[in-house]
Amino acid sequence: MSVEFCGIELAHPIINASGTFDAIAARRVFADQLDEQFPFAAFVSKTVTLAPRQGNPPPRLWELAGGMMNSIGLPNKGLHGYLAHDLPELAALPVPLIVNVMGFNRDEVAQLVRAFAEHEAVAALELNVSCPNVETGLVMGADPREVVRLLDAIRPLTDKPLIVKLTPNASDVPAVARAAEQAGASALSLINTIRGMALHPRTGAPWLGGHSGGVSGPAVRAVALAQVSAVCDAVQIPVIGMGGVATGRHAHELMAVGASLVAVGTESFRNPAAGERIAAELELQSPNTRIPVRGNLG
Amino acid sequence: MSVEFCGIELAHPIINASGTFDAIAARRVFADQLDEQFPFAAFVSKTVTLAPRQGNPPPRLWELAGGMMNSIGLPNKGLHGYLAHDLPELAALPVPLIVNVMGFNRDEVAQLVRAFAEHEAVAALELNVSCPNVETGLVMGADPREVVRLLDAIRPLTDKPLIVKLTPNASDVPAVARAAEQAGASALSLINTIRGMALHPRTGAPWLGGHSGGVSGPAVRAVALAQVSAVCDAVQIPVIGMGGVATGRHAHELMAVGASLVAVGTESFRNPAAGERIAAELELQSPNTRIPVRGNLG
Amino acid sequence: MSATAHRVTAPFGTRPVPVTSRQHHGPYVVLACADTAGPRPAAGQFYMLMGTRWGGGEDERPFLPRAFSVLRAPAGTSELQFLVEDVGPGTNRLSELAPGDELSLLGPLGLGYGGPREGRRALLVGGGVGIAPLAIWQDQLEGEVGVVLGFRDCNHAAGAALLGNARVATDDGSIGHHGLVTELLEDELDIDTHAEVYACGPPAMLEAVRLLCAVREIPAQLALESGMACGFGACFGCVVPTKSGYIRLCVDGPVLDARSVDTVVFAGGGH
Amino acid sequence: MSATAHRVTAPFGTRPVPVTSRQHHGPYVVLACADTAGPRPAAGQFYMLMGTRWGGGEDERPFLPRAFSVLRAPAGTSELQFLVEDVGPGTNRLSELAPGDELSLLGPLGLGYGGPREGRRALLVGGGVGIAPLAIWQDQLEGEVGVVLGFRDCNHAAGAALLGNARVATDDGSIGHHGLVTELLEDELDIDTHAEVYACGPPAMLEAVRLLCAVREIPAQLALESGMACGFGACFGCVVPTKSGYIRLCVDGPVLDARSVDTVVFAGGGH
Ligand SMILES: Cc1cc2nc3c(=O)[nH]c(=O)nc-3n(C[C@H](O)[C@H](O)[C@H](O)COP(=O)(O)OP(=O)(O)OC[C@H]3O[C@@H](n4cnc5c(N)ncnc54)[C@H](O)[C@@H]3O)c2cc1C
Ligand SMILES: Cc1cc2nc3c(=O)[nH]c(=O)nc-3n(C[C@H](O)[C@H](O)[C@H](O)COP(=O)(O)OP(=O)(O)OC[C@H]3O[C@@H](n4cnc5c(N)ncnc54)[C@H](O)[C@@H]3O)c2cc1C
Ligand SMILES: Cc1cc2nc3c(=O)[nH]c(=O)nc-3n(C[C@H](O)[C@H](O)[C@H](O)COP(=O)(O)O)c2cc1C
Ligand SMILES: Cc1cc2nc3c(=O)[nH]c(=O)nc-3n(C[C@H](O)[C@H](O)[C@H](O)COP(=O)(O)O)c2cc1C
Ligand code: FES
Ligand code: FES
Repeated sequence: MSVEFCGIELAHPIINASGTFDAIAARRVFADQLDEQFPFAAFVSKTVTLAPRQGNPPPRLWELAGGMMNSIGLPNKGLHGYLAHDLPELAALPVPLIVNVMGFNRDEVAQLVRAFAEHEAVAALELNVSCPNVETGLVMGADPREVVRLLDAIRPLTDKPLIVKLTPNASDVPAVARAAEQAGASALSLINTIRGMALHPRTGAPWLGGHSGGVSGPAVRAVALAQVSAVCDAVQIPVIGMGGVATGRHAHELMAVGASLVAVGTESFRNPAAGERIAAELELQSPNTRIPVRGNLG
Repeated sequence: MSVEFCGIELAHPIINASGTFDAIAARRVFADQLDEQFPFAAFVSKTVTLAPRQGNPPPRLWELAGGMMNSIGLPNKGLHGYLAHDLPELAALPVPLIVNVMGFNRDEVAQLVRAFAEHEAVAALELNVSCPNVETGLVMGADPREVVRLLDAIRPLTDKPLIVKLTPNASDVPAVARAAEQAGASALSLINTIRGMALHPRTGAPWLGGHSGGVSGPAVRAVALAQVSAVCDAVQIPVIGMGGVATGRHAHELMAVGASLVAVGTESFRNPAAGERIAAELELQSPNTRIPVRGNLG
Repeated sequence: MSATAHRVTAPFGTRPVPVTSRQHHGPYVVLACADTAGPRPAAGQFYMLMGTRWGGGEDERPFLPRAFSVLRAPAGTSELQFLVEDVGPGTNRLSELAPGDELSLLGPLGLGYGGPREGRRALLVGGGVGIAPLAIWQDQLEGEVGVVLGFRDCNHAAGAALLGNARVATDDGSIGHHGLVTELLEDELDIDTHAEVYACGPPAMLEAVRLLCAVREIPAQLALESGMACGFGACFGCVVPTKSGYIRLCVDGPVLDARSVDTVVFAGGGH
Repeated sequence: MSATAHRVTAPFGTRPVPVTSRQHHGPYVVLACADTAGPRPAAGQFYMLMGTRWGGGEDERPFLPRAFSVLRAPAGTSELQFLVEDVGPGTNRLSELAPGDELSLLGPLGLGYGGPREGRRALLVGGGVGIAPLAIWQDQLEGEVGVVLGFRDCNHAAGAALLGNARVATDDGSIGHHGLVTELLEDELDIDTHAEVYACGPPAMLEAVRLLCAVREIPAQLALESGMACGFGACFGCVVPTKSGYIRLCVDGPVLDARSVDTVVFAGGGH
């Protein structure tokens, strides 16, 4: 099942979703077994921002019907901390590294992209555009024009594949996808979490420290499939599908509607080795099921 | 717990969500017990369109983690069939009647509103704007300008309360809500179902006869709470909250973020008397939990 | 449906009932419960069932209740019996229930069978788990009744013991007639044409019964299946195509007059 | 944590293990299973547990696995014991497991207790279900160990039997000392100051222990709780505030040196 994605060789089509697997922490917990049985064909880092962030105050988690909600708030060591501490460790993983970055304005994104452009260990960059542009107030990924402006600024900065990660909280996700394609995105990934909220069972105040959060897991799978399908119909560039994938059949379904790779997020929390199982199950999927017809493996 | 909503007296704040309870069919199944134990404080009809519709081909249902997806396709007898056959029966219900209407362009909506304006049995109208305007291609409820144009055309046609039912599949639901309020909506209701898709487990083809469908039930509850909260913060007019409500606590939470009434949909499928139970549970909710502070009971 | 089709109305709302027994018949489970609050159902009616341990199975399902024909409702008792074949997360959970467990139940629902017209001989035709509504119907019918049942194999044919005097066909010939149940039906109709056919089973079987009866101009009442969310007409999800358009199977069926449909094989119907 | 804090690494991936026994101690359930594939854990480490019948409870939960300190891991066996208090849908499902049922398990996880420094006397302080990690610690510690445990009432105090030589306090005085467990702790410290305190229990109790030890300058290792999704550092959901910022309790705890935190009472922590 080895696949090529934007020129990167991968052993199979299953990767992790950004922010749902910390390979460095996992090495402390599982020691050598992590590298020996690494469950993903590529490793996507948690979102890196320019400045370090401590993230949102707890509680950060809420469990719901068939899934969960988080308001982690993108804690990370910032660009320099990442380059100094994390990159060397992640470069030693047995799989290619995709770095997910986010900026609060175009200039921040440009700085991040420029910094990673020169690092050989970085196979591709994923742009998290699910945040408001602090200058315009618009969520970059919800507005086709914002995405075009962003890519116009950063596409020239690197030859590395640029994956734009779309937000599902938009009226017309395929329109954003088309705009990203036209502005030079190498690939797209979706869905990010869906905006939600929960109240403290006793006090009635917002439960999450971050007030609202993002829903993920099986509860969002049907929504993810609809959006991935619509986006794959709208663009020619490869698409990484994700949202609620827990089995090989789920992965296969995303590929059946056109995804080239599938990312596993929340299911890894139920089992860190889920990616490995899903890849194996995917390989066993009956050929009866419609298989991808798009020649979109970049 | 009796409440007033847009000038209508209601015994409690729990009503049904449009399209999830057919009082006429239920009378055939449960005979007199339905009227004797009617579970809702008002009855909202399934969406009525100008022309009769047979709805989407089966399958129309898909079950998912903590909920379901439907592509019913708004089957109904059309305006004249409804007026002739359904309205007299529904007028005899022990609770006020709210009629939900949808048009494929402004003129259709206007005809529907005009037709119901003169019927005393109709306490209020709910406008389902989750459909594309066939003239502009835009989903009326996803675009603030479309909503304003629609309300400009129909607000003058009736003195009855006009409830605008918002779609959750929009980048900025509070913006649509504000536009509706400014254009004269009497109240808002949300959320309608979230767009989703499922594939046939064996063939891989779209499962639903209507290709894509709408997700409802507990799986959408956190999303509903976030949107209801954001909309209540954005407007002064009353809001009917719905989405995944299965217990009195869930209803209470929607009211805690500002909803005046709460509608129960999918949970009625698990138990037709759910509305009654939820209303009773709501009444027992601990006063510790923050209670609605907005003077928005219309 | 014919004018004789029967609907017993249901108490409003689901009610908890205790499971009183579970018996295995080959791959099928007969689940009995004590429904003291409900009426005796008509043959062909169904109930929506839900266990207290619902959810968390394949794909985090089941979430909605599941439809089951009543298998038997012995007169003078409060017992209801259901026949369950484990085909997915809902039937799986139900198959695990044991005496003492609680079951949530809504019903009786839908329109049941109507009595044989013009003194016709009742001929019951069942396939697989579709034998369920025929058992209660046999209990209620007076006079001699023909029963022909089809199963995949000898193991599944254990279900035939739930009806009296059944002639059995199996796909693999491991017991009874080697072939289709409709071949046994033709046999019976060759003996006595003055019959009314009552059928329940997989779509392909029902379609064969429908065609056969249409050709021979024999009245037939078919109990269909479709995916259901509510069972009481609320969701409009269970429609099947008929000559007069889509009808909701839960309130206008599940028993349909064979002449009301063009086919019973359609997307989303049956197993 | 102190340099002595102990982490045994875990096999990668969850593994199914058979439940071998379930015993009730007042409101608590001791669940034992046979973990033949895993290592012996360090005291204070925890496992993420999930039953095979997960989901479908209150609010259609549980969905995620749940964290449990290991109560006991007898040397030379493959047995792991957990102490479960039924406080919600996850613990409810786990409390129902019986011998023969399957449990899915990940671990051992986190950093356990470090041994007493400078020849100090180990003083174990537990509250409610928080006694769990103290039992395995008592098993492993050499020499005389002080044990003071607090419970709501006599019924809950049944859990005290899981540790040896425990002095018990109850909120309602129905058994043992009528008052707070920290009063017993003060007693013990009055007798012997050269102690190292090992505590686990509700936030308010831990905070009282922390303050008391801070004032008396007694080293204390506190086992905290926080909501966890993964247990292995993947989700960043389980953070607790420390003097050096937020740390992930699942990988940098659950045992923390009392001096590393300003308080253990924070939103989203513990029961
Ligand atoms: C009126 C009536 C009477 C019935 N009587 C009986 C009876 O007496 N005994 C009996 O055993 N059965 C009976 N059935 C059928 C029974 O209701 C179904 O077998 C049951 O609903 C299956 O549920 P499940 O969760 O076990 O399987 P499911 O997984 O729900 O599978 C059933 C079928 O549904 C489809 N499916 C798969 N996944 C999904 C999904 N996510 N959402 C929706 N559909 C999906 C597939 O086609 C699958 O084959 C009856 C049905 C009706 C309508
Ligand atoms: C390291 C560690 C060790 C532990 N050791 C033990 C042990 O040995 N024995 C033991 O019994 N317990 C132990 N716990 C606690 C145990 O993990 C929890 O009691 C359990 O997770 C509760 O799950 P539940 O589904 O039963 O209850 P939940 O309903 O999850 O309730 C637990 C608390 O979570 C909050 N909550 C309510 N609803 C939600 C929701 N939807 N999403 C998120 N939070 C919600 C509330 O504050 C509630 O009080 C330990 C916890 C940790 C972190
Ligand atoms: C706890 C958690 C943290 C996440 N952090 C990030 C992140 O840092 N950057 C990002 O782009 N997406 C993040 N995501 C979103 C996931 O990458 C993924 O898009 C989403 O969870 C849907 O996939 P799933 O349903 O398989 O989890 C996070 C998701 C979760 C659950
Ligand atoms: C089967 C089904 C049919 C529906 N039909 C309609 C409809 O005709 N008109 C409408 O405005 N909303 C319709 N809805 C949406 C519901 O009114 C409600 O907005 C949504 O289901 C969320 O609430 P719930 O999670 O409680 O079901 C339908 C929902 C379902 C599940
Ligand atoms: S099952 Fe809901 S209308 Fe028939
Ligand atoms: S529980 Fe996920 S990082 Fe700690």
